[in-house]
Order: sequence, then C-alpha cells, then structure tokens
Amino acid sequence: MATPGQGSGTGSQPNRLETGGLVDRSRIVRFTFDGKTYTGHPGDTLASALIANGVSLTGRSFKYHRPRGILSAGSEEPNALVELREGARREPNTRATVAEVFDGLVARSQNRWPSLDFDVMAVNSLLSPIFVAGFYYKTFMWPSALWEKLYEPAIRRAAGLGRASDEADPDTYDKATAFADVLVIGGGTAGLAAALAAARTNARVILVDENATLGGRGVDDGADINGNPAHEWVRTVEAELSSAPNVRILRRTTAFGTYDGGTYGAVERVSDHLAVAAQGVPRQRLWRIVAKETVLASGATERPVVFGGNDRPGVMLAGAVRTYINRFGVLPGRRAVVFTNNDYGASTVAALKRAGAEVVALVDSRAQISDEVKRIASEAGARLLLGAVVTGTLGKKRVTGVTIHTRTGEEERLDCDLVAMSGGWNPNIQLTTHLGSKPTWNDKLLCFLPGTLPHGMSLAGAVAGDFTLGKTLVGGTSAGSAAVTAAGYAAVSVPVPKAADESDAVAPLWRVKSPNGKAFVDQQNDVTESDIELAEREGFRAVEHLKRYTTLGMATDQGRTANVNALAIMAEITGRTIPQTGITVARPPYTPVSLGTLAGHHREKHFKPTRLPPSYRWAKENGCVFVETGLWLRPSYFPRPGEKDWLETVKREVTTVRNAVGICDVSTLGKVDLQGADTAAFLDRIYMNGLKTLPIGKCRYGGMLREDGILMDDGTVARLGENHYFITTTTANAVKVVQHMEYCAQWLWPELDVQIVSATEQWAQYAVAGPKSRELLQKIVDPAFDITDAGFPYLGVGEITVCGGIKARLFRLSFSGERAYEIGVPARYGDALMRRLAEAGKEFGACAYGTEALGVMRIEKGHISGPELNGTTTPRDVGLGGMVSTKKDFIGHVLGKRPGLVDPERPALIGFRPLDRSQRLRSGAHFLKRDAQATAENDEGYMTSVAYSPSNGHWVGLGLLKRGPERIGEIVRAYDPVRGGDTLVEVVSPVFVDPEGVRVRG
Amino acid sequence: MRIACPYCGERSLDEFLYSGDATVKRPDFASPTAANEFVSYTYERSNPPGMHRELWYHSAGCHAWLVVTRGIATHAITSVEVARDVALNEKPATKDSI
Amino acid sequence: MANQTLLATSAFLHWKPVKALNFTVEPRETLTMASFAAAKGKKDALAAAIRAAYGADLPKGSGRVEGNGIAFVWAGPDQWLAIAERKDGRDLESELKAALSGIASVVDQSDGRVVVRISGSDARAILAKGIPVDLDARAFKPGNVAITHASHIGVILWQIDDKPTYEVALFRSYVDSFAHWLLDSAAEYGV
Amino acid sequence: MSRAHYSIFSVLRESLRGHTGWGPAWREAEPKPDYDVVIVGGGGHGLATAFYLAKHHGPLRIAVLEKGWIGGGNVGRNTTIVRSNYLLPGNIPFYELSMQLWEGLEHELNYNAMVSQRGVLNLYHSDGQRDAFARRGNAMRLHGVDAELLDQAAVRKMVPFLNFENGRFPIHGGLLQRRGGTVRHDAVAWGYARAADRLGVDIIQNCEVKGFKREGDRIVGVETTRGYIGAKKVGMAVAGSSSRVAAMAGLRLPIESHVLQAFVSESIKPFIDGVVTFGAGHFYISQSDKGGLVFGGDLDGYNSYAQRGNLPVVEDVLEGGMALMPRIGRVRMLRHWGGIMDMSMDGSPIIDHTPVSGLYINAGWCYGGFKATPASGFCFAHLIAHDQPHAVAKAYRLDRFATGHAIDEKGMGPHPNLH
Ligand SMILES: Cc1cc2nc3c(=O)[nH]c(=O)nc-3n(C[C@H](O)[C@H](O)[C@H](O)COP(=O)(O)OP(=O)(O)OC[C@H]3O[C@@H](n4cnc5c(N)ncnc54)[C@H](O)[C@@H]3O)c2cc1C
Ligand SMILES: NC(=O)c1ccc[n+]([C@@H]2O[C@H](COP(=O)([O-])OP(=O)(O)OC[C@H]3O[C@@H](n4cnc5c(N)ncnc54)[C@H](O)[C@@H]3O)[C@@H](O)[C@H]2O)c1
Ligand SMILES: Cc1cc2nc3c(=O)[nH]c(=O)nc-3n(C[C@H](O)[C@H](O)[C@H](O)COP(=O)(O)O)c2cc1C
Ligand SMILES: [Zn+2]
Repeated sequence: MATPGQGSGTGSQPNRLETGGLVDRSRIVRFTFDGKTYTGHPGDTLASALIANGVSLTGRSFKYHRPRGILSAGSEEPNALVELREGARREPNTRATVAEVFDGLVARSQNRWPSLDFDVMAVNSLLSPIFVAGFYYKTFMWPSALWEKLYEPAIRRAAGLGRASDEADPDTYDKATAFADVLVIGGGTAGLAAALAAARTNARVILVDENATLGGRGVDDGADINGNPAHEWVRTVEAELSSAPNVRILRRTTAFGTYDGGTYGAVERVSDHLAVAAQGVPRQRLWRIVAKETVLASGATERPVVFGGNDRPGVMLAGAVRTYINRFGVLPGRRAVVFTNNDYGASTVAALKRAGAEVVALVDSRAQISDEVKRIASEAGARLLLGAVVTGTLGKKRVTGVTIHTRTGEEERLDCDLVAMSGGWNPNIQLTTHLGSKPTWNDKLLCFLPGTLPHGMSLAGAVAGDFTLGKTLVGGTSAGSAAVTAAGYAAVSVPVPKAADESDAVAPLWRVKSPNGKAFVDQQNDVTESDIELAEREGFRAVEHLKRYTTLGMATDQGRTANVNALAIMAEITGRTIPQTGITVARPPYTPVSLGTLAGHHREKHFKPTRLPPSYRWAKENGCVFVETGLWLRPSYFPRPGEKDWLETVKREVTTVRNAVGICDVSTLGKVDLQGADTAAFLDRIYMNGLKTLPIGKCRYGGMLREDGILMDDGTVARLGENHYFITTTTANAVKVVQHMEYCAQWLWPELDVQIVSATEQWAQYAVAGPKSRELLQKIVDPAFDITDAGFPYLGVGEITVCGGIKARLFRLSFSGERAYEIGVPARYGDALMRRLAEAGKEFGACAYGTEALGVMRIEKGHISGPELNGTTTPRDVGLGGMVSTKKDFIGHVLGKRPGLVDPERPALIGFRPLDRSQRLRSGAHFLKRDAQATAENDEGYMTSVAYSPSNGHWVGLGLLKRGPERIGEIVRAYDPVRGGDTLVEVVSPVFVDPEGVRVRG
Repeated sequence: MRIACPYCGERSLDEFLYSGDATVKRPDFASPTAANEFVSYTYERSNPPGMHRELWYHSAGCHAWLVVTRGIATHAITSVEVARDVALNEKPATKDSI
Repeated sequence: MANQTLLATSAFLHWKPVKALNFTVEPRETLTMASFAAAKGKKDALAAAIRAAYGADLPKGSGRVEGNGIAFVWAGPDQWLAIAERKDGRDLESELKAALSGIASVVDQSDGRVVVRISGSDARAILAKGIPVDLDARAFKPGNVAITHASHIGVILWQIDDKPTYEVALFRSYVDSFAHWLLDSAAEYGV
Repeated sequence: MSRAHYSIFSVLRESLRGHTGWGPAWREAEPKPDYDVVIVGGGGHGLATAFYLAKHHGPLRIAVLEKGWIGGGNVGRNTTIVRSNYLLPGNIPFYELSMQLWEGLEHELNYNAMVSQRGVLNLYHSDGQRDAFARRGNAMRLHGVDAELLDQAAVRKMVPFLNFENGRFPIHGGLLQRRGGTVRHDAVAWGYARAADRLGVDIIQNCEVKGFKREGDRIVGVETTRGYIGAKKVGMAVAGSSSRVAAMAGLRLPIESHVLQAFVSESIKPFIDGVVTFGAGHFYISQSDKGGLVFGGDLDGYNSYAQRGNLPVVEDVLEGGMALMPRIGRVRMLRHWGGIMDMSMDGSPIIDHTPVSGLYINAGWCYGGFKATPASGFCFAHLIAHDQPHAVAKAYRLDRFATGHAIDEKGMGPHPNLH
C-alpha cells in the first residue's frame, strides 16, 4: 500500500505518494507559488504539484472573494486560476490543472489583495445578500453622473481576474494547415482505439489530445486493459502510432472549434511546458485541420453536486481525486468523504483506500445501491450512508468536515479534509454543437448527448454515452474503422482490447435541498442556487435568460461543471423537464485560446505584407521618406540637408518640376493588359467615355463607374495595337478594377473575346515631368525613336527601347500639367533607370519627387484623386460630367441618371484660395456661406484636397461646394472646428496653374 | 467553409470573395423601363433562407468567377459552377455575337 | 554620357541564402516568363501550336508540363505561364508572340513575377505554415500546380520532384515579406 | 411586486428577506385576439418601439411578438458600442437623438443599462484618413455633436498601451467622441421590456410570425405559431430576419443578410477604458465591466442565416488585434459568436411605410443598430402613430435607391457585404 509523504526524495512534498503515478520521480523541478518555492516532478501539473506540497488554497472567487482550491484535474477547472510567468510573459487566468510545471515556473494567485490568505475584498462575501444576480440593473442609477464617476470605476476596480502583461508578448506564434483522412479528437481509450483502427489502413490520421500524455480517464482511473494497467496498453498503442508514417500525434493540442466544411481549429501548446521556447520555436501554433472524417472521442466531464459550501478548498471532483492518485501519485486528502449519486463512487473509495487515505464515509444519495459498491465500501472501512446527502462543509480555507442529512432526516457531522463528489458525467459534446446542432437529453445516463452530427463527424467513447471502459474500446475501434471506410479506405480488422465494464448506474441529484450555507452552481462566477431561484422569480426562465442574468456559464470555464446542474435546477423550480428547459448554446473555443496564436506571424510590423516598388533601394539611399499606400511603401518626398520641414522639400520638388524636370516613381499604379478581338467593345462598356475611337498609338483619360452611377476609378487607356490595350488604374483600386473587369468578362459578357492580365508588377514606371522632360528623356531613349513633339505628341504612346536596347514603353501623359512622360521598363531595370534618370538629369537640375509633390501639382491642376474619388461622387460632381457618353451602354449609365444623382444642388468640384493669402487651408473643412451660422442646415460641402502651391505662393484647395462652378468669385467660410480653423476662402477655378493647358503640350 | 473551385479543387473560404445574388440579370439599357429594372437588378434581393445561387470570385486562386449554390442557413454547398459557362448557357444565342 | 545599358537589379537584394540540412531556398533569377491566354474559340489551335513548337501538351487543368527547354504552368482558366532560362537573350514574350499570333494573347511576365525554389524534406512542414493547400505526397505531386496564397501573399506553386522540390512564383514587390515569413517559419527547423 | 421600483432602497429591503419579494421584470403575457399595434420582433428596436408607442402615443393596445426569447437576437450579441460620430446629414441627427436618449435612459426606464460614456476613439494612420476624419468631425460639430481630432501625442496619452513603435501602419492620431461609449446590451432589451410591460404592453415570447393577413391592400393581422393575432397596424423590427419576414408580405428588400462575429476574452483586470477602433485593419475593442475584452472586426463576407462565423475571420480579427496591441498576445479568447446583420445596400437603415397599408418596416441596421436602439424605437413609434416619418429619420426611405438618394457613409456602393 502506498503511503503519502514518507518516501525519500519527496520529503518536501508531504502529499506525494511513495509510489505510483506517471510523473518522473527521478527528477525534481522547482517552482514558486505566491513567492514561495516548492518542488515537483516533470509530468506534474501545477495543481498536482501544489497538492503534493499540501497547498489547497489557490485563489479567490470572482465576486465574493471566497477562498477557492482545486476542483478538478483538467481543462474544466473553474477555481484554480493563476497568473503564470512574469513581465512580458505574464499570462493571466491559467488553469493550474493543465499548466505543466517546469523548473523556474513562477505562479501567482490572482484577484486578491493584499494576499491570498487575507483578502480585503472578502468583505464582498458579507455583502452577498445585496450582490445577488442582476443587482446592478436595479441600482446605481441615481444620480446619473455618478455612474461614470463613482459606481462604474468601483465595479471595474473589482472586475477582472488576472492581469494582462504590460508589454508586447515576446513569444512567437505560428499557424499551419493540416489535412487528414481521419481526425481523432481525444486520446483517451476511445480515441486511441479509433486512431489505431484507422491508422492500420494507411489512411492519414491525425490524433489530437489536449494533455501532454495520452490515455485519458482509463489511465486516470488506474483501470486495466487486457489484464494490465491501462497505461501499458496506452504506451503500446502510442508506440505503434508514433512510428506509423501516416499518423501525426499532436499532444498538448486542443481542438477548439468545429467550422464549416470539415475544418477544425486546434491550438498546439508547443512550448508552454518549457521555461522559454527554444530558439525559432513558437510558443503555440494554430492548426487548421481539414478532415474528411472526424472521430470525436472527447470523453466526459464530471458534474459537481450543488450543496452548501461546495466551493470550499478540499471539495473536489471524485474523478479528479482518482486522477491525482493514479496519474500523479499525489494524495489530495487523508480523511475523505465520498459523496455521489452513481456507482463510480466505489472506484473513488477504492483508489483512496489504496493510496492510504482514510475513507470516512461513502455518502450516496440513492437508497439502493449494488452489492458490489457496498462490498468495496466495507472493504475500505468506509461508513456507508445511503439515501443521505452532504448539506454543508465546515472549515474556512480548507474543509475540516461536512454536515450530512441522513436518510432518516438526521443531521450528522463528519470530520474530513477532503470531499470527493460526483453528480454524474456530462459528455464533452461542445464540438458537435458548434455548427448549430441541438443536443438530446438521455434519461438513463442523465446527460445531454450529441444531436445531429456535423457532416463527417462520428463519436466514440464517453462523448457518445459509452461511459464504461470496455465500451470505449469497442466503440472506439468500430468508430475508427467506420470513419476510415467512409474516407475511402478498406478497413482492416483490429482486435478489440478487453476491459471490464464497470457499472455506470446513476440517479438524479442536482442540488441538495436546504443546504448549509451558499451552494454554488457556477463556482467561478459565484452563481448560487438561490441566484437561479431569483432569476426564475424575476422571469428569466429561458435558459439563455438565466445565463445572461446570472452570468452562469460565462466564466473562463464556460460552465463546463455548472450548466447542466443549473438548468436541471431551473427545470425543477419551473416544473418542466430538462429537455423542455433546454441547454445554452456552446460556442468555440472549447477552451480559451491565446489571442497571439490566432494572429500568428501577422502582428505588429508583419500585420500585412509590405510591397516595395522597384526603385525602393535608390529611394532609400537618397533619404526618401516613404508613405503607406495600401500595402505599398511609396516615396513621399526626398528631403535634402538644410530643408527645415517637409513643406520646404515639397516646395522645392514642385518648383523643380515646374521649372526644370522631376522624376517620380509611379510603378504602383495598377496596370492591366487587355487583348482580344472584342477588347474595344469591352472597354467601351466599362468606361463611361467613348473609347472605340481611340487611335492606335494614343492614350486617353478614362473613368469607370459602378453600376449605381458613382465613380469607381479613373486612369488612362492606351491603345497599343488593333486589339491590344494597356490601362492604368489608381494604386488603391488596382486589385478591385481587375476583379471588376473579370466579372464583366466572365459573367456579364462572356461572349466577348477579351483576355485580361494584370501587368502592374511587370513594369517599373516613372513620370518624367517638367519643361526639360523631353531633353532628359532624349538622353536615354535610343536614337531610333523620334520623341520630338511632332513625332510623339501629347497623349502619344509607343513601344520603344532605352539605354541601348532595353524594351520600354513611353506615354506622353501629364498629371502635373507640365510637359510630361511616363516611361516604363521591365521591373528589374527600374532601380537602374531611376539612377540613370537622376544622373542624366543633373545637368537640367532634375530632382526626384514623391507623392506629396505629385499631390500638390495635381491639385494645382484641378485633377481629381482619392479624396474626390471617394465612392460617393458622380462624374458630374467632380467636373467630368462632359465625359459621360449618352450614346452607349456602359456600367452605371442607367442608374447614373437618377434624380438624386443629377440634382443641381449636389456639391460640385471647384477651387478655393484663402482670402488672406497667408492662411493655410485644411481638407475636411466644411463650407458655409460667408455670414452663415455654423449649423448643419448651412453646410454647403467640404474641402477635399489642399496644397501649398509654390506656383501661386499660397495655399490652394479643391472642394465640393453646392453649385460650386456657378459661384466663382464668392467668398465662403471654410469651417474646421476640430482643428480650430475658420478661414474665409474665395471660390475660384480649380485650375491654378496654366489654365489654358499650354505647357502640357509643350 | 470550403469551396470546391472547378479549376483549383477545394479551397478555404479565405481564398474567395462573395459577390452577391447570381439570379439577377443585368437588364437591357435600352428597355423603356430600364430605370426600374436597373434599380431592381442593383438593389433588390430575395435573400432567401434556403438555397441561394450566388457569385464568388476565386480571388486568391485562379480568378475565376463561380456560381455557388449554397444553403444560407446551413452553409452547405451543393454545387459550384464556372460563372462563364453558366452565363453562356443562359444567354440567348442571338446575343452571342456583337 | 554614353547611353549604356541598364543593369538589372535583383528582386532578392535582402535575401540571405538558405541552406540547411533538410531545407534549401534558392531564388531563380535567370528566367524569362510570359503568360498567354487563348483567344476566343482558339483553345485547340493554341494547344496544337504549343505541341508543334515545343512538343508539350498544355495542361488543361491545373498542372505543369515541360517541353523542349520550356515549362508551361497552368495559371488560371485558359491561361498559362511559360517559363524558360533567359540565356542567350531568350525572350519568351517575343518568341511566343511569334508562335501564337492570332490564337493567344501573350504578355511578358519576366519581371512581374519572381520564382523561388524551395527544396528538402522539411519543405512540406515549413510551407504548410502559410500555404493552405494539401502538399502531402499523396495529394500533390511533381507536375501539380496550385494558385493560392502563402501568408497573405498570392503565389503560384508547383512541384518539381519528390525531394520534394517546389517552386513558388510571386509578384516581385512581395519578395521581402515572403522571405520574412518563410524564414520565420523555417526557424523551427533550425534554418 | 412585479411593479417594484428599482433603487438601492428596494434592493436593500429585499436583501433582508432573501430577495423573495421581486416579481417578474415583465409579465409572461398570453396573446390577445387583437391589438392596435403589433410589433414583430422582441429585439432592442421592437421593444423600444413598443415602449415609446405606449409612452408617447397611447393609449394603445400593443403587443411585441418574439419568436424566441426577447433579446436573443442582435441586441444580445453585439459589441455594445454607442456613438453618434456619423458623417452624412441623413444620419447624424438621428444617431445624435439616439445618443441623447441613451443619456437619459436609466431614469426613463428605471433600469440601469450601464450607459457608459467612456469615449470612442477611431484611429487614423495616414494624412488622407486624418482629413476624412476631420471632415466627419466637422460635420458632427455642425450638428452640435461633440468631436475631437487628436494628434498622435494626445492618443498616446489616452491609450498608451497601443503599438506606437512597431506598427505596420503608424498611428497618427484619432477622432474622439467622448460622449460615445458602451451600454450593457442585454439590459437594454430587459429594461425596455420591463418599462413597456409597466405601460401595459404585452410581451409575447415563443411566438413567431409566420404570415401576414391582408384585406385588400391593408394589413389586418398576423399568423403566428401561437395562432392568429389581429392588428390595426404592424411594425416589423426583426433585424437579421427582415428579408424573410418582408417576403411574407410579398416584399423584396434592398437587404442581404450577413454574419458578423463578435469575441470576448477571459476576464482580466481593466486596462482599456474606452472603445478603440483600428483604422488600418478590421479590429475594434473595448473592455466590459466584467473585465472581458470585447472585440470584433469585419463581416464574414457572405450572406447567411446561420448565427455563426468561420475561422478565417477569427484569424483576420486577431491579426488586427496583435497589430494594434501586441500585449494581448497571452490573453485568451473565451468565446466567439455570430449575429445576422440586415445589411442594406447603402449601409444605412430603413424606417418607412411599406407598399402594404398598415405595415411598417424598421430594418437595414447593419452592424450599427445597437446604438440606434432608442432613436429607432422613438422614430418608428412616431411613424406608426402618425403615419409620418419623424424629422430625424426622414432620409431612411425605402425608395431612396430608386431616386438616387442612397446614404452611403463608406462609399462602397451597392455591395452590402462591404459596408
Ligand atoms: C457581432 C455584432 C456586433 C455588433 N456591434 C454593434 C455595435 O458595436 N454597435 C451597434 O450600434 N450595433 C452593433 N451591432 C448591430 C446591432 O446589434 C443590431 O443592428 C441591432 O441590435 C438590431 O436591432 P434589434 O436589437 O431590434 O435586433 P434583434 O435583437 O435581432 O431583434 C430582432 C428580433 O426579431 C425576432 N424575430 C425575427 N423574425 C421573427 C418572426 N418571424 N416573428 C417574431 N419575431 C421574430 C428575432 O428573434 C429577434 O429577437 C452588432 C451586431 C452584431 C451581430
Ligand atoms: N462509468 C462512468 O460513469 C464513466 C463516466 C465517464 C467516463 N468514464 C471513463 O472515462 C473514459 C472514457 O473514455 P474516452 O476515451 O471516451 O474519454 P477520456 O476522457 O478517457 O478521453 C478523452 C480525451 O480527450 C481529450 N479531449 C477532450 N476534448 C478535447 C479537445 N477538444 N481537443 C483535444 N483533446 C480533447 C481529453 O483531454 C481526454 O484526454 C473511460 O475510461 C471510462 O471508464 C466512466
Ligand atoms: C458585450 C458582450 C460581452 C460578453 N461577455 C461574455 C462573457 O464574459 N462570457 C461569456 O461566456 N460570454 C460572453 N458573451 C457572449 C454570450 O455568451 C453569447 O455568446 C452571445 O450573447 C451570443 O449568444 P449565443 O452564443 O448564445 O448565440 C458576451 C456577449 C456580449 C455581447
Ligand atoms: Zn480556382
């Protein structure tokens, strides 16, 4: 017989059994809890190690700050939540029952002050008559100002369990997708049997289990399989599966959600059992598992019984007691009372006895039980109290005894330091319900079983209601075979291991009537049975109302140990059956998942990929300041030494372009190559303006509408050949335009012969703008090509070569209003071309310019861009009404004529300049008539874009103003209260530079 | 959700973009009632709770537009067709040439 | 200044070469590529022309075939990407334009996309961290092609051999982000 | 005792007798044969409509019919953000009225719905975004609504826990509405229900409307799972079910139903005070009074009547989360769920008559209808009572798509999943 605390090497762990358990006794690890150092063994959880060290108080409850200990031995734990690790790795609300100990682990209790032992907030317990479910809906209303100032801050101070770290999480996370013929969720006896049956066919099998070790309850219960301890069978199966190339075992991996299409979300805790993750290894990994067939073998969770003081440290689930003894070799108490309503009580009595504990009594609520159970109780020397219930517990921070209500109605007290309770078992059916299936109640087993299963899912073991070990092996083997057959493999017959079928008889017992003290249903959220009664009284009878009103089942454990008791109590109070009462909806995740895991690689700087334009390197070398445009990093401006701010730089860049020549990387513009016999007809239906007449070798500015008549994008259309067009889009809309074109080509007009290919990245493209632009280009364009104004006039396009034969495309286009070209070369030459242009441009005083100067010049010219193309403007609104064809069908034609869109009162594009020319303009300012009050009725539009115009020597703006074009000369207010601005501006032509357009033509 | 692209095979939802009802047909702009027809085509949707024929775009894949028939309450997909083929079949033959 | 030719800039400027025991990454810089798409009603003519010129049967669905000194990778419905070594000034755009005149539209892609070769027994596990396609030997084989994404970056991926060796084509501007993801993912394998 | 006034005194009194004196917050009403007004849908909007009808337009015999349990729809599953920081003149006055009604809600209802004006901060990451926010803020100010444009320093001071140093998209500043905040979602439904019940409204749960009965062009009642109920006027406020219910009256709406997911983390000690939205990704977050981080992102992207989401969007949302605040990496997601949005074609709501006389519609709330609850009820009640739209809701016409007066805040056009 094993006896606690007397062996060598475990002397400091008073409750460690001398033998037994699967921990590695040859090694010792040291950890701290609330600053005190303890020892444990590899294989321990924090909970088992604390128990070994005799620590039973592990936390304080959420609302009443009652002392709490360890209730369970698994992921259902509501009470023993701790803060793990420190500093940037501080991790709140970790269940001590699943955290593996390692050398150097630091754990702290949470939600208490100043200490766990003495928690000031425990006064809440005294106020508990007030703090009942929903009390705050009825209070704190008067005076209303105090809610934000006083009440809510107070509530918030009390809120929350652990503390999130103050620093960025330093660990890494990753994600992976895996494909399986058969996914087995749960590595208990049922899951192992299923995985084995499936694996022997050579199908691809993935087995996941949330624990570090496989085996499940069979091992926890110390049962026998094929006449040997279950863990030996587990070891053999594990060895076979591990060596099979078609099997992947994911330990420490929780399948947390069932999603559509046979997809499961799972999280692998790769390094949580280590002090620090190894170099390059993530802390956790998100698995998206795509499975043809899934065997759910997730087992069952034991139910507590609701009785007075059932939350006191030392009250534990009976199955957990067995787990601590059998799996971890620790004894959670020396004088135990076992309290149950089912035949499994016997195995707890036996386990305790075997471990050397005194079993004071087996309290069974049933009047009749089997002889077998009686025999075991008597062998263990336990008093058998039939038809009796535990009504309350004695002690403060640890149980010292219980009060019993006997069958004959007497009250009795028993001394004990452990209450092992079991109210029956709830199959872990959550993953079967995530897609909306409703569970069904089973009156014999007293639990909910899965209803209609998600496509491809089958069940094995306790989750299917096969509660006995023998049945899990039979069911697991056949579920594995069936699944693998459904996945298209010929099943191989696998011998079913033998195990005894212990009795699973159970009788209803949800709560103990007239409890002695508070009887908790949801231990973490401090919901008591009287809260349920109150909810019922107040009309919150629907289970979902009950949940929301009392917060039952809403804690970190999602009511794994609470929900069924709660609804059974509600059923009892309302005189309905349990199925009539129903169960609340379970949602993913099955157990909580770290947010970092769900983000993986894509966090902080790597949130989204970064796209670098072809001459990024050159720009960087030249001190460029970049700006994010979608995913692109575009050159924004190129400050030079001595320039005091960006404005000075931009002024210089603009002036250089207007007076000499500048070069700008415009490679990010979307570029689309269109070919095919019907391309002209196709483009004609997509653009609002006519394109059929565009001659070969020419470009034209074009606009596209959405079907609702609103501008979608603008750009240029170049005709390179009879059936060959090359269009540009704005950087922002490049992807959207291709998608739109494919939609039109594939769905609206599939009969047209048109091929659409995105060529955005093929071409590095540079605007070369300014009076000297041709001279500069002349130096790089190969002599065979005539780029004189006669040979290459405004809006010309040509396929040429540069720098001795490098193929290029030249467009004579201008956004700046100057004589300008765009020259494209294959992207690999972009950086070199930029260098060459800069070099060759020196003699003309050339400079590089970025999006800022580009923006200034387009505003000076009254060209629209993003702020005007904002998804709500019509062509008419932005001065392009004249371009819209009236003759042809094109997308947006019909709806563009709706009254609301042609209303002359709609704000329309016009220019602005400050009346006091020294004043600055700001986009986003709203227009008001000069003398009008600042009210909504007087709002006449807003400034869309502004720039300091070096050419004019003052700020200029574009804006949408009611009847704008009719109001040139009028003075209006540009009202900008959010920046404290209120400026008088003059309505002027939107073209601030070269209104006749002489310069662009040269 | 996973969609079996006829070209690429079954892929996860995040490779696709949903783009609305596939049963509405773009009206003729020259029809005398075009104004109403376009309003109905562009804005009005049956949005039925049962099976829905809808357009998806394999944006992160082959760029094919697809007509997917899918249960709106169940997310179960019963068919995935190539939109171009569907459109060609539905178009009157006379319109085939322009 | 003489109008000297321009030197190409590698898209892989910021790459560090990766050579681990079971994992290698190697940019393929010297390719010429062009995409081509069948004109309406010309699918058969296109297939015949390619067969005649290169002795290869264009894959109808997703797939990759090799012809004489050239590979054809399916790049979408009725579209392919032709890939060849860019030696001796070979330029697939002009070559294919000549061969396919009137039956397909041809677009130069030599610069728009870059190709990375990834090889070794750890490749599958590493790629699985970003590529949501089943690359298991049973499901994906030499000659198979997938157009998909890798960690938010669009890719065309094909398998070359059973080592396994893969090639991934992606748009040029994403190269650095792709590398970051790939090396991040490979770190667990000691790369 | 069901009519008990809620106050600290009544709570104290009850605490002395085990809270045995409380009665139901609302009666479990049985359907009567007919009513003056039947409201279909026991969500926030339906219950608020009934309350304001009873309060301002009575005496009327009113019933709210709810197919399940009240508050089980979107009012019970949203991320609880209330604000009136809208851009367009069709929207601002309406949402501002709502804001004002929130501000007095506790006293109006005698129910603490925990209206918490802790501020809503929309971050901007580029000059363009800043100017767009300036435009919006100025529009708000013109309407008398509070708005402040913060620069980076001010944002840092206010929410120092964001990722300012290592972001993919730098945080340049934010638009702040201090009066915005959060409201305890369930309490809104319960508070309106209780207050409506006290004014005599019958709240009938487990009563699904299956059809409309008409005489000629006029509505005369509804067929329900609990039998026929006559009604002079019927107002539908069924949010995600709008198309389905409207179809029973032969209407096709400019609406598609889409899933939106929401998320809550495990409870942690408070560190996020207000609401923060990330302007460069789809992510927004606040912290509940219980300590859970409540957050969300974009629509799942496809139409659906299944109240659940899919994994790619979960990942997308958390990528945004970890981009913005990498210190939440070790905090855990506790639960995620979905709701069905009645996404209208321009992203703005509809409060209007229908072509069927006596049938009124309140729909198209997209993912922004929680904040609208009081004003929606107020204006819908006004419309039903007077047959005239309320002044602040007059832009929410059903025919605005035909006339070209869409109210498209985001400029996304007729793509409901993009609003
Ligand atoms: C995840 C999520 C996040 C959101 N976040 C916000 C936010 O932060 N801020 C914000 O302002 N808004 C938000 N919203 C939107 C907001 O929740 C909704 O717009 C709003 O709640 C809709 O109005 P309601 O409350 O009346 O709807 P619901 O609560 O859905 O009420 C409709 C009711 O009608 C019932 N019903 C339907 N059909 C029938 C029938 N045939 N017969 C009888 N009854 C029927 C339903 O059961 C339901 O109870 C969010 C929504 C979701 C899902
Ligand atoms: N007689 C009774 O009343 C009774 C009742 C219940 C259970 N049992 C015993 O329980 C055992 C049942 O065997 P079983 O194999 O069905 O269950 P099990 O509990 O032995 O194994 C289930 C395994 O699945 C894991 N798991 C659960 N959900 C998971 C998820 N989402 N992701 C990853 N892993 C998950 C669990 O950690 C566990 O290891 C038998 O030993 C049986 O005797 C008996
Ligand atoms: C603001 C808010 C906070 C929530 N907080 C919690 C919580 O702390 N714990 C919890 O379990 N669920 C929480 N929920 C989610 C609900 O449990 C539930 O999932 C949601 O109301 C949708 O209902 P359903 O999942 O039953 O369909 C919260 C929901 C909202 C809207
Ligand atoms: Zn595809």
